[in-house]
Amino acid sequence: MPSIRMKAISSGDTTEVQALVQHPMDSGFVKDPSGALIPPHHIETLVFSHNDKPVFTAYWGPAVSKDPYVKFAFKGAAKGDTLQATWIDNMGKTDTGTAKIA
Amino acid sequence: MIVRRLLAVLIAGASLGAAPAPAPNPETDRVAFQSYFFTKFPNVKHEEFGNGPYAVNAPMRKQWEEIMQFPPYEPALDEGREAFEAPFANGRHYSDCFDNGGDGIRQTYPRFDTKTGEIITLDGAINACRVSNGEKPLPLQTGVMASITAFMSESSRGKPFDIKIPADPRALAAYERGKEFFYARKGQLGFACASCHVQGAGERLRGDILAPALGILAAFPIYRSDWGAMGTIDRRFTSCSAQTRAVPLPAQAAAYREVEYFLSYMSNGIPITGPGTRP
Amino acid sequence: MSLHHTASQEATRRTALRLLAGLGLYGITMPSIGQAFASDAPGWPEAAFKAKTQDEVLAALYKGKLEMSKDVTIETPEIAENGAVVPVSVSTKLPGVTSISILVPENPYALAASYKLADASMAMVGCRLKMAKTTKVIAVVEAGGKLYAASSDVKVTLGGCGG
Amino acid sequence: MKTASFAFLGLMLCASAMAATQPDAEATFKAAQSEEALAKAEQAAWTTTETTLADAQKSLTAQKWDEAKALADEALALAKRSRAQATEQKTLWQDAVIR
Repeated sequence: MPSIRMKAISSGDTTEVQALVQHPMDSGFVKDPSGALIPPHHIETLVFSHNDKPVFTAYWGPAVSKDPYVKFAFKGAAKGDTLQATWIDNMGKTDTGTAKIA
Repeated sequence: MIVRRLLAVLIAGASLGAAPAPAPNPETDRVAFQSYFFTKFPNVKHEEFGNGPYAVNAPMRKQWEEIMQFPPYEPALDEGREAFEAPFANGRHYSDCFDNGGDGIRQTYPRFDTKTGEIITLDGAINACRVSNGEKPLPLQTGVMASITAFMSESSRGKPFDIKIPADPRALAAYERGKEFFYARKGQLGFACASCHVQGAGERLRGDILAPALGILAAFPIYRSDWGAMGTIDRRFTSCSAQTRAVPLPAQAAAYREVEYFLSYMSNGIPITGPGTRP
Repeated sequence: MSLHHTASQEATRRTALRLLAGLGLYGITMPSIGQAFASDAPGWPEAAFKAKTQDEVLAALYKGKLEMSKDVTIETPEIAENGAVVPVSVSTKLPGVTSISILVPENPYALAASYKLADASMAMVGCRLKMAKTTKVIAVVEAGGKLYAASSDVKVTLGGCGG
Repeated sequence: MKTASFAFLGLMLCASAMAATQPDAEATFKAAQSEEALAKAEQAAWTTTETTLADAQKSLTAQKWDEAKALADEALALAKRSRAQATEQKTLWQDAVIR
């Protein structure tokens, strides 16, 4: 299962993007059932690009909710174009996803 | 004459002292149950009751609408579809076990099984299907079970609960036991299901708005922010028990299946909204 | 997708890093962002995310003074249904917006999220944040090199940082 | 000399108090355990009884008889109350039904 789900909808010149990433976003302040602190594990950057150009970059800390969601909009894309998103977390893990603009 | 009159008085007195329980009539119960909630929440459209706290609290509804722009259960829906469509080792499918291939049938569960005399929930039917096809049953509270029921519920969205109580004394007895479970106080806190979800419905308990009992199961399975994950009806029942400081029963315990039967019957006519999201 | 670190994911990570570097993101950061640790993602403003107070965050992230502005709109619920998931959205009609940051001063670390906007981006963002307790939420918009802010209050009865 | 004999006296008292309560604590614990088993069989058990029983067990293992006895007493009382609640609710639930 891809970790990034995107909905990119174009209306006129503007494309509205919503993305949902599956990630624990552990804050480092929560204890597991045995009482031990769960170490922080969160996405640090999430970059959206269109035609290989970044259109929106999120820098996130541990206060972003589990399975994070972000919504933004940008200009200059057309229906059928591909939007790409890549995240990297504080443990060095990463994933990339794409979506067709509808 | 005098003796007879005396006897009559005595009998009347006895019946006054200990009023016999009225003969069970689920349909009378359902009408009274629903009109209680319709009166308590006069501004809530009847079909909205499947949206739980969001039906009765405007600020919560606004947050919910924002969350529903990209519901956190979507990954589970995809996982559920994949799991539902994957064949068992023997080549058969889940769809072989259900009416209409399992499409749009969520609102007809739980059912009374005339063969075993037991209440069978959708989750139970899914595991029964697996076992009859030589597969191991799924864990009941979360994970793939929640994903499959999410997928099956989605195909029933908008279809009103349609629970049947067949003319079988065992079905009526199961219904009555479910009703007793719903209204009886339990746990060290002495809370019944009804304490929170009838009398307390719409009110705030700690941070939460208590959902009305009417339609409360229509949204399951749910993604709860509190869990940060999906959960089934069993997961909710066991956590409800623990919250009242009662030792939770095992998932799919007869008592849980029966209270699900009762509650779902009470909600006949309220459309399925699941899968749902809750705080 | 599994979060276990596999060889193929390591390869993806390298590809991603190369991609980010190639896109010119590496090193291009907001003014006065401190040097990120090698283990952190390129461009991630570590000092700002480790800061405890609003002032420390602003000092780590930006230069200049904050000005409260009616042109910045922040939307939050009055009472959070769950502190673990509070929807927050920020938008502005101000021209030349290059970044939007969201601060939750009552959290252990004050900075929750910082968004870098490209020329093509519209000046708006929506996200979901954790809030430990009742707090102000501050949106900082960087536009034309100046800082504009708006704040809003969120009542949290069920904290988002507990177990 | 005086101090030593007082200390000795103290030890004696302590020892006799221990000897008196160990069987007591164990018996009460057993009683609480079986009462709780009945509550569970009736699906009437409380989580608080379970945790109090577990605490009593820990005190028994630690040979803290006074503490174990007190906790076992509490667990027994809780288990009894949970069963009484279940019995009482067998009829009382009817009063809550929406009619």
